[in-house]
Amino acid sequence: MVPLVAQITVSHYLVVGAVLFVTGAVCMATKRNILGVLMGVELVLNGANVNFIAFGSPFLREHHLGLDGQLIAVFVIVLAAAEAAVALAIALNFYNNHTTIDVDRAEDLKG
Amino acid sequence: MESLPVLLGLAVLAPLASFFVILLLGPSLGHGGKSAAYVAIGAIVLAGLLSFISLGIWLANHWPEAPHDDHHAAASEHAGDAHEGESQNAKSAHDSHASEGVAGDSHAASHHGSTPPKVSGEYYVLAKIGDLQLSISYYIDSLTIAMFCMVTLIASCIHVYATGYMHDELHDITDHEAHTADGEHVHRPGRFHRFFQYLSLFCFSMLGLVLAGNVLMVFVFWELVGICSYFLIGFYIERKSATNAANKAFIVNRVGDFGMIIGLMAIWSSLGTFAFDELFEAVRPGPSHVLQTPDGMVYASAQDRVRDIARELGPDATPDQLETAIQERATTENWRNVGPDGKAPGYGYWLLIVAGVGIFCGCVGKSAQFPLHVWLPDAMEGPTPVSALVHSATMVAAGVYLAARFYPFFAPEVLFVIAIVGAITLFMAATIAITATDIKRVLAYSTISQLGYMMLAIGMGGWLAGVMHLVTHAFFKSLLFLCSGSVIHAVHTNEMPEMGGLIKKMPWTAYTMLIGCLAIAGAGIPFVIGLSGYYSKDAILEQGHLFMTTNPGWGAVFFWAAAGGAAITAFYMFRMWYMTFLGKPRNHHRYDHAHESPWSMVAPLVILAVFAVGVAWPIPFSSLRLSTLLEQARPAGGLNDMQGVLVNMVWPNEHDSHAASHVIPATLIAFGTALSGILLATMFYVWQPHLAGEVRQQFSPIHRFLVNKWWFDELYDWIFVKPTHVVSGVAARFDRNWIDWIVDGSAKVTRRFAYGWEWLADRVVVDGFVNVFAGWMYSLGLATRRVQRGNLREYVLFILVGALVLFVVISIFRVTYAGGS
Amino acid sequence: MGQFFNNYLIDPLAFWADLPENYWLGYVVAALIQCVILLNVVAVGALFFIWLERKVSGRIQDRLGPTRVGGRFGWLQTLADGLKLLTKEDLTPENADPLLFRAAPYVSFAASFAAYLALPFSNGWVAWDVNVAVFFILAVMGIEVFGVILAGYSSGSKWSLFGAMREAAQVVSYEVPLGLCVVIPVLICGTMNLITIGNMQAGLFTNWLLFHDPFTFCVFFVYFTCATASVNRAPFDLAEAESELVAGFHTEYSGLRWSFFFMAEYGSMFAVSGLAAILFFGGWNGPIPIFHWLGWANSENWYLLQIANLFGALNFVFKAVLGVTLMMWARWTLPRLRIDQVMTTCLKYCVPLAAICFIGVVLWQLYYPWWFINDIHLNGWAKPFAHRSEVREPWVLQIERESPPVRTGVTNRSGEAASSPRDQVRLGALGVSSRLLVERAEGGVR
Amino acid sequence: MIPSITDWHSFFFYLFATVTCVFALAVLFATNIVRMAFYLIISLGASAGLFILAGAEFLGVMQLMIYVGGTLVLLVFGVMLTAQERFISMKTRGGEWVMAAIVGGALLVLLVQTAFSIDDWTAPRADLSAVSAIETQTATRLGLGLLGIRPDQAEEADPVLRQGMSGYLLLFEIVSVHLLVVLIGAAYLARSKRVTSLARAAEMRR
Repeated sequence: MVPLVAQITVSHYLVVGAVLFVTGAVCMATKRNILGVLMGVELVLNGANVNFIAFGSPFLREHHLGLDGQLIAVFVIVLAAAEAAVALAIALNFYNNHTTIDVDRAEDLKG
Repeated sequence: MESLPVLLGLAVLAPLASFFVILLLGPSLGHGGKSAAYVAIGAIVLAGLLSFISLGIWLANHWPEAPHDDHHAAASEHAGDAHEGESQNAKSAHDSHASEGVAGDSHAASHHGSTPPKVSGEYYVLAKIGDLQLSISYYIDSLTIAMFCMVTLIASCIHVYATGYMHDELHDITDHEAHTADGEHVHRPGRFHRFFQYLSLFCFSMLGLVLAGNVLMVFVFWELVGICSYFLIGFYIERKSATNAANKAFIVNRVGDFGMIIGLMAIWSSLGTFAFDELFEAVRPGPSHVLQTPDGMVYASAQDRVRDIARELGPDATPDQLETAIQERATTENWRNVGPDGKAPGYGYWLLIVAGVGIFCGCVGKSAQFPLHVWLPDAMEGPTPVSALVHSATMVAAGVYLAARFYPFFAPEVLFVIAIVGAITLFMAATIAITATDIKRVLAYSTISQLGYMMLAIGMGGWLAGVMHLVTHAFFKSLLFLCSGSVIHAVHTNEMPEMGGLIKKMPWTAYTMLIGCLAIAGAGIPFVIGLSGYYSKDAILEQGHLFMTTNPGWGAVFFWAAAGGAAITAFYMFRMWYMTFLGKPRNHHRYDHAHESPWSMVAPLVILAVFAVGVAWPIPFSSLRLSTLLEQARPAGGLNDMQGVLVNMVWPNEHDSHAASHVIPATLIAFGTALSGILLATMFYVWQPHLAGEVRQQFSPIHRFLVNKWWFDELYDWIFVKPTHVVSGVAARFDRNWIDWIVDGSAKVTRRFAYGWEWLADRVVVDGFVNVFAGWMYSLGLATRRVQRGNLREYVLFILVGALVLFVVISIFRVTYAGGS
Repeated sequence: MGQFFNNYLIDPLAFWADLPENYWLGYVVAALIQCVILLNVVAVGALFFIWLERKVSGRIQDRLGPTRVGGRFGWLQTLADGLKLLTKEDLTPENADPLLFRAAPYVSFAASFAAYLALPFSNGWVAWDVNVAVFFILAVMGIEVFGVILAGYSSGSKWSLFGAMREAAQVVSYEVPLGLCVVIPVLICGTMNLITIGNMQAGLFTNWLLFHDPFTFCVFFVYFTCATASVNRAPFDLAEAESELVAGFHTEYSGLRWSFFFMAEYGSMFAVSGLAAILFFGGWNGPIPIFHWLGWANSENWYLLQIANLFGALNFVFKAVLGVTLMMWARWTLPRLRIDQVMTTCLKYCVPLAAICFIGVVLWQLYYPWWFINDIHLNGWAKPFAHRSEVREPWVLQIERESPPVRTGVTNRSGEAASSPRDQVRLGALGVSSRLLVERAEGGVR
Repeated sequence: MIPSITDWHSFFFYLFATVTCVFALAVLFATNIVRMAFYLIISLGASAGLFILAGAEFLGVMQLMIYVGGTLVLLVFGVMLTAQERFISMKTRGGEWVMAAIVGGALLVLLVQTAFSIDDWTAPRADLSAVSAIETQTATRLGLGLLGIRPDQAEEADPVLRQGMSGYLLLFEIVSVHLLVVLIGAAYLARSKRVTSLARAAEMRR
């Protein structure tokens, strides 16, 4: 099997990132459960992180981003955690007020 | 020595800290704010400790040395051992700083031209504006240290005393002397903590003033002292008389300060500095320290001449050339000492006089000298501890202190003015005091009179005599005030005619007050020993005698004013004491209620009495005494004979006054005048009590003149107040009739215009535009609201599609325009 | 012989490198060997601890505990129990989510087991020498609770759900002070590499971080409390409180799956105790550095080195077992807390204490009292090695090489003054890792 | 089978990448919310492995710690707190699936095409042996970067840049404050509104 012999490159990571991103995005677009949407968000962020890490990795490129890539990923993770907390709080509130977690029912403000 | 600025700086800050603590915590300190007193006492006692530590450090470095035998030996022989204190200090200045002084150049200095040992420097530079440097600086010499010790000691006593005197303020108070609009007595909460808050601030201001190293800083603390006295005099703010007195004190002081500001402007505009060091060096440059007009003042006055020189040199001259030319001309034409036309005075001399008189104007206001003395008697409206503090040791002392501090800057003409003002003040105040019946007013006029003595001494060149009298007077005058406070506390009135016979009820107060009276009268055994006043007053009279020998005309006036004043002083002081403590009780109701004051008030009396007796005593077997300590601070060149330019007089060397030919007559005259004054008082008020009334009737015009305080208040009312009322009435009418009409009219026009403009600009243009725009936005919103369906997942899809479209668009752009691959 | 072991058994990479066509097999074999060893440590360890717990509880309750099975001391009792569990019926409740129900014990066990991946047993005896080992151990042990939640949820029983909720709340809460406590030794050492941390404490027992300063001494007890809580041991075993919650999250489990949870628990106990031993008690360094004095601990000779390491491992295991025993002791001594008390202990006591200690240690590091005894024997007579030097992380060396101004900040220990305010700032940050402990055996086994 | 000269980095990459992608897809297609969470944790854990492979050990462990240990526990909490049978799985209409699949597929194609479009990205690093040990030890350097010190830029040629060594201190502070605000905000948002409901009940009784 050739792939196992070939060295891994940035592109490989980018593909994984792309898959995660698209999966997350589709997840957000299709799940009616608000928590499912949230999981889609996590996937999307993770896909972005994979890219950052790949660009910052010294093993993959000579002119890599170095610590900057990892630092940005750190902030992404931290913000994702924060976002999850707030989103969960919103979800709970939504549930308290509407007794549902179906995002399709969250249309009180529609135009 | 390096620790002195720190120690004294802390001593200054301690009362300030106390002020802030009481300001912030105030009534919550103990019951009714009682602990505020402890805070304030702690602060001032701490300051006192620091001051005495500083004194110790100073003495360790600059022990006042015993004088050598020189040409004054004869005087010493004549005066004998009994007069040791006075004769020895005369010589101590010669080598008072043989030890290493911070001033540095003491070795090369001549006999009369050495600079006093001092520590000066800057704590912090506040700002630098051009050449002007505003800084918090210090100037410490033995005068500073002596003032610190004196102020903190007296203030500590007064603080302790005040805890007893003011204890009524711990509770709610009904003020029987103040009335509300409906005629009720004013009922108010106690202000115990407030009182101590002000006291602390006051002590801070006074100590800061003494420590200050430049005139501007002195001025700032000067004003702080003024505002504190305003607060304290007006402490019973509900009483009309108290507020009036406070206002009066404040406003009259402003008059003096106006002069002082003129002096400051003259100094800064010509010399560009406020620091004592630099000013003194400019006026009396070493090593001879002879007074001369400083360069800055010469150039400032000779502006026309300078301009002429510039014109002669032409426009191409460089500044250096101009400078050289000016200096050359100034030397050859002798600008400084003789005017260009050969007549005195030279350029800048008038400026020097203006600066000196200006500064002295401040002293006049603060020390209640002749034209501006009117505030001080009224200031007795404050609580008695305040009177004691404000009007003996601190505020009024500030003026004398400044005059003494600024002594090297004063031209002979200024000294002449000072002497005249002092002489008038001392005589006038003494005469008024004879007829006053309010016990505190007697003391107030006595204070004015004694301040006049100090000013007179300084004006006659008796620097040491004046300063020494400042210190001794502070002790016995605060003692007297506190005694009078004790009496007032006991009988609840200020009027002496309602007292009498109190010696049985309050012996401590009576005997301590007797000590105070003796001290102020200058009692003592001639040539042997005496109370503190004996030393200082005799020194003044000696200087007066010396001055009289050198300048027979004016000198005689000054000397006999002083001598007469001494007699009157003794008279009215004993009159007061007799009326208060001897004889039969004139008001039995008050007499029955009288009682000795609590220990917290008596103890300070005893302490102060001890000091009033012995503060000027020589310490046995050592060269240390008040006079030798102060002698160390004698300004450089302060012993030079000075010849007036505008007045044809000579200011003699103070040391010459210790010659036997001056000491013996002066001492005898002082003794005689004091004795005669006391005997006269005893005769009028003890042996032949009816005589007083008869004399009063016989000399009723003079009596009326004196009772009405020489009609000064009425005079000022006529000269200043009435015309002001007339002018302001006219101005008010003009205001109402003309200016108001213009203003109202233009307002009306503007209003009309605004209505019209509002309709045109606002309603039509602006509103129209906004409404149209809002309409557009509204329809746009209506058009686009369909998209907002509230479906989260659709939004996500939109985003994705948008991202895709962006990619596609950018790709097309790249391929088409950028030629990308 | 030693050469053989060195080259062909212990470092299999080299062995297989001689046989190019089998290169990949070398990894597999090496990985398998290490896995088996570790697995046995965990599994046998669990057996031993369960036996130990019985004996300890018996002694504390004035009983004998198991005595019969396997001869003396009943040392085969746990094995017998395990066999019994194996023969039990494997039940799955009707309401359960079958997939998650089966997966949950494995998630728990795998998380607990994964912690051993980075837990060194002696100088260099570690499966994966990662430079964030402390963090890694905390992270994967945090995943353990996920298995518990899955178990609770998937059982389809409200008892299980409640138990899992409680455990999750508790563990997540206690991770905060636990992390803070762990950060403190990391802060002192300037690294998260456990081997470095362990080596930095070589020397007399006074070099142990427990005695580094008063704050680390205090924080150890906070750590131990939080560790006990985070592995659900009494008095914090709310999640499986039989009397109140039936049996908590594993109510519906039986047989081998149930025993997996227990293996995970005992594995975690050993792991946190081992972590405590490394972070605070010098890890594999004994109280008296005999092997350093002998020169074996950093010998070039492979035999001597491994003998020293073996004794180091014994040291480590002894300390860890001591910690586990301490937990047992606490379990049978203290009453169980209510859930609110558990939370109060965490949020109102452990977190502030740990935070205060954290700040204290930071200040201690910045304003280090040079006269303190600790410094004396770092530098002075008690320094036991001939060739110890200040070993720093490579990036520090790089800075020293590249940028002279920073160097003054870094080598401030030798007394050079920092040259500029900015360097002072750096000194503050770098000092944390450089002036400290520092003493790491040169070369080590890396 | 497995070739003899296998690059083990590649092997583990493919292992982790497969796990990541497969379980991400599993998240997408699962209907049960708790199972979705379970799959998500595996996907994220595997991507943590990817991070570690790429030399970002700290990031990988942080991913485990925060995402897996923290965020997902939160998520599961949310699930449980709102868990009722009817919400566990909610069906999506087929049309939406098709729509999403089309857009997602297009995006995927675009992204993958982009990933392979840059030469620098597709070429492996030739001098792997030049990677120093320093570059792989990231934890402390990351910490210093957050403190505003960048040891990795010590060799920067431009002295101005080197002096600046612009770290992420400000960002770090901002994020810290952000987290604090988020914690407070989340607690506020999620608090139970007992008072309000009681008041409402009282109102209704009246």
